[in-house]
Amino acid sequence: MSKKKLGTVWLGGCSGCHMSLLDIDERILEVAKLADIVKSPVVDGKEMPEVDIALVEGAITSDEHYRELLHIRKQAKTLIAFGDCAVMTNVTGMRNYFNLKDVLDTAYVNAISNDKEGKVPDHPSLLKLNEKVLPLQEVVKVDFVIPGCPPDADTIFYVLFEFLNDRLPDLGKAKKLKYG
Amino acid sequence: MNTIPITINDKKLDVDPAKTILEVCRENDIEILTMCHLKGIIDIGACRLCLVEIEGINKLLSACTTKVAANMVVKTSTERIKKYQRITAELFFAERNHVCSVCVANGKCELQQLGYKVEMDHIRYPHLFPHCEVDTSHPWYVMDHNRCIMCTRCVRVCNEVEGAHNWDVMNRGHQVRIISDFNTPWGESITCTSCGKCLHACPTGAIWPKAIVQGQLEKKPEIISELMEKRKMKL
Amino acid sequence: MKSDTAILSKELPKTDPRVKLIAAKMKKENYKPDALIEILHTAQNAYGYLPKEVLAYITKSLHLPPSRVFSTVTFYHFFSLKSKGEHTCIVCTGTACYVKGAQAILNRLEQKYSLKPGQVTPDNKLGIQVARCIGACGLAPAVVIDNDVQGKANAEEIIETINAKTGII
Amino acid sequence: MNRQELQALAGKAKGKHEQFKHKICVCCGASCISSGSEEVLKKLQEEIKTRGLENEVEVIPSGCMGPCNQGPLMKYLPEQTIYQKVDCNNITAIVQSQLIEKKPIEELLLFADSREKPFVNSNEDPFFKRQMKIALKDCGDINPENIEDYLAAGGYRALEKAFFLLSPEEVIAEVKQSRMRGRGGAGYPTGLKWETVYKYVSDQKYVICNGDEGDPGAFMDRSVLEGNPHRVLEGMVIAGYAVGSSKGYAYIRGEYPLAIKRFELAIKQATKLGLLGKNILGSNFSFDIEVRIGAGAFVCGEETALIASIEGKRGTPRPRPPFPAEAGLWGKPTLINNVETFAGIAPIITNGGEWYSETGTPKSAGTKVFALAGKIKYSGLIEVPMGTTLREIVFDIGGGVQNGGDFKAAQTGGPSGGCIPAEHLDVKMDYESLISLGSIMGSGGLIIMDKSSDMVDVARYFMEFCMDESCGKCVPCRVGTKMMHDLLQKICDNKGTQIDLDRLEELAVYVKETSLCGLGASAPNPLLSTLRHFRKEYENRIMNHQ
Repeated sequence: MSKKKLGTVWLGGCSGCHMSLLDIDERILEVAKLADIVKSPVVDGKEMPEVDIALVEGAITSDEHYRELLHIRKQAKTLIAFGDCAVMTNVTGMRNYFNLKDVLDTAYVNAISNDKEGKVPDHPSLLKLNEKVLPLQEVVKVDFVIPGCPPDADTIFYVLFEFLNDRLPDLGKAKKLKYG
Repeated sequence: MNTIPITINDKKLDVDPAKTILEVCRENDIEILTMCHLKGIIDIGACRLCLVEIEGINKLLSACTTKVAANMVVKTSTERIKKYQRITAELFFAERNHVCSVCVANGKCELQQLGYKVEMDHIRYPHLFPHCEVDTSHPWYVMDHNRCIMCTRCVRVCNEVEGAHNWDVMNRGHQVRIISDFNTPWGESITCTSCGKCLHACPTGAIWPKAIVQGQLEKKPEIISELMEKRKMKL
Repeated sequence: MKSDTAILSKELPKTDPRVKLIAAKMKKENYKPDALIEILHTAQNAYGYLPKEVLAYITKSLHLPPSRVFSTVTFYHFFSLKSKGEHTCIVCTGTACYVKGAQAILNRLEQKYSLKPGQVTPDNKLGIQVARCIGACGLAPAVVIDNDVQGKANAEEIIETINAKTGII
Repeated sequence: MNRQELQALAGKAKGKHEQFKHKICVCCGASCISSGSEEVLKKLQEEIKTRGLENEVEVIPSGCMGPCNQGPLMKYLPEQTIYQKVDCNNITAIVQSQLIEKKPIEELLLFADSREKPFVNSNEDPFFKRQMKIALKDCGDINPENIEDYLAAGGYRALEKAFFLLSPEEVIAEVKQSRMRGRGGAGYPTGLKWETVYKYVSDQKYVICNGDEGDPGAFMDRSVLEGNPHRVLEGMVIAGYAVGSSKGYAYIRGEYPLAIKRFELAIKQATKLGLLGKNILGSNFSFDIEVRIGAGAFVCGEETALIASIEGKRGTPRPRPPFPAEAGLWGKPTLINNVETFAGIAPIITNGGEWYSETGTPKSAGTKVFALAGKIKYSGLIEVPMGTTLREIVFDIGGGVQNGGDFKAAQTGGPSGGCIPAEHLDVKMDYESLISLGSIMGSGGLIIMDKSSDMVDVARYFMEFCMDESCGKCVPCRVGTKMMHDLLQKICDNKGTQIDLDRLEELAVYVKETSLCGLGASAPNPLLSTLRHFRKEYENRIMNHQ
């Protein structure tokens, strides 16, 4: 059996899910036997190559995330929404109860600051926030979800291990569901 | 005592005809999911989780409000019912802003438990993201409408057990909200006795005591049931 | 949610004919809680809406919990907590009217007076509302201006009538 | 008043009418009033007076005659000649020509502007010819504000018959034999309902008349209450006698001030004559009726919600069983029937249940009132035997689609019903046939749509209605209708995907099967029926999406 390719991506989230991924500790060696991690915030590659499995952490909050997700969808055979933000927007989505303008004003204009002329940064190199934060499933087809904030390392390992052995994991049956 | 024969999930039982299907199931360790039910207060059949199939009846009926009848044949967990339970759970989550990771009830929440039981890994429907208020005006308690699932257990406990009727429901449809008095701050209520029963009745993190950190919250809905049991015995 | 403690404890002037009307109705209904909706109808007709102090007065008189009254008031479309305006224009959006272009009339009125349904002009002269069906389907599309039903309505004629009544140009 | 006095009074009233050679009815239903019929009435009275014809001609402000969009209407009896769109300027001419010269003015007759040759005797006009009036009998011929008119037309004789010649069991037997089914929508056999309430033993029972006609596009109950309130009242008293109740409530929509006014007046008049109140007609049966005014909530048409509303609470339904027949208003056995059902009771008692059952189809007996509206040439109120085909109603009675357009669909049952496409125009209008097409009879609203109607938007419109009218108690209806509405809006905006359509269908079935009350259970019907008959329109919307 040839080795699979695994990529992990960090979009609109806190990177906590990736921390939890690292918490699988020595079991990473078992993963490494079955797959090469070709793209991840913890490895060097910049562009997402074609992969068998992509773990996507975080919700879609900006135009850049949107483009990136579409690209990942093209490159990945199996796309996994990784963590509560990717699955149901979670904390990232808490700005959805308000207008984007109010949110930005609260952060940059009305906040107490040394900068007397507070204004919302609009440099062209900055990414543009979407009006609403979306979970991955609202943008692309998602093949599998791992909820949790963050998901337990055991759960992550279970899912990866099953997929790498060409089996479909079932979190419900495995009693590994967790939100928050 | 007169009993009548009924069949639940192919199990033959002799039961008290005054009981509801739900009561019979609970006594016989047959699992039925509920959200708006709380033993001791009047059932309203609103959450639709306890729906069961009854032979000869076209409609699904709520176990909490339907009395048993002789020779009734009940099924509590067919594929159809399981499918509907999952949709109901998803709609609960999609309706308000249930952000478990920052909720005081995380880990102690009946809604979370429901999600696990129906094996809900994600919510297939778009979240509504309504704007909800958090009422912190009461000196001891907080009412967070983001987490409210409109089970109205607080309303019924306040009215039926405490007799204060501080809580009620305003508006209708998806705009319903729990209110205190004239939709005025809880802390200014002229009817609230600060008894805290609603806090224990609440299945989620919608009502919780101040000065508590995540993980410490303890809700004991069973104290309401025990209280009502004792009152009944006194009568 | 707003703090209203001051308003709630305010006494209503007993000589106000509107208060007298409500008091008489409550007496006639024997202060029975089940007559709440009837009494609210009387109050709504007298004031054109239900001011909070009036609700407080009814609540106290019927010995009902405030939240019970407020929940009933907010359940029914007929009752309003805000003034509906001196003159009202109700566009029927029942099925027959909808099929015959009620939405276009509503859009035109919204644009003309910068009002959304349920809103009132800043000077309180005009309020626009929608109704679910006034049962004048034979005359669709129908618009009601101050209780007068205008059948087979046309947006420009409605605007003319409104302008004549309200003095808005 | 006792039985003999009633008969004497009815005889006197009849004699009073018969001394007039001519009768002129001016329709004073809410539709005609808003077209100016009150001024017409005043002007006509003056005209008759000026001509000194007061002793020959009786002018009657009557109830609804049917063709509402041709108002104001004026009918000459016994000729049955109807003039349409009468205004104050042509009254003199009409009276001169019709009454004095005996020559009807053809160009002012009903449908003169659209028929090749209008009919002098309106009963020969296809609009009326295909109809059969039982519930609407006398509506349009008598003054609804005068109890003597009703008595002269044979009113309250059914009540008299029931009281003195029939036992409550016999009354119920007649109603059962008539095979009448509830006209509110669900079509539950009326006699069976009465019998159930009758059988429960209780110190107090209630009779409720459901006049909370909330379906947009329906105005049958309004017209009956406005045109012949005593008929409904008589039906309620008979029901009270049959089931053993002494207290009735009439719950009427707040949107119908005229109906409320006339029904309250009818109660006052009937009470004065001893047809309501203590020991009616000298019998030992007593019955009172109170009017409750609805406050604008569609869900209150659902019987348990209506009961909550009469109790002065939020109109939220509760699960059934127990049914209101067992535990209804204040926990007592309660009979709830629709206005049109009560309006059909007196003829059943007078003529016998068998007579009624001869009309209609084997499973749906009698007649049904429909409110015909939308893109139809002749809209208005009609009553036809059950089993009349949709084609007869639309093309024979209604004259086809407005402006010669093509028929696309008919919407029955309002927000709880569905759309019937052109290929099913020959469907018989009865309970079962409509259900088999995914619609329902409902209360009788019948909206005709032509090619300009967008069926996805129609589904969205009804879903918005249900979303706004959901009481918010149970989850499927509260969240499900909102979710379905948002998905429909998305498809209407051409932003929908196949996944959205799949979600929509799954939700529709879920909401239908799990909702607490009829509102939620029927809310997906317009969506499901348009999906069934017009799926292409949905798919076109989705294909447009990139």
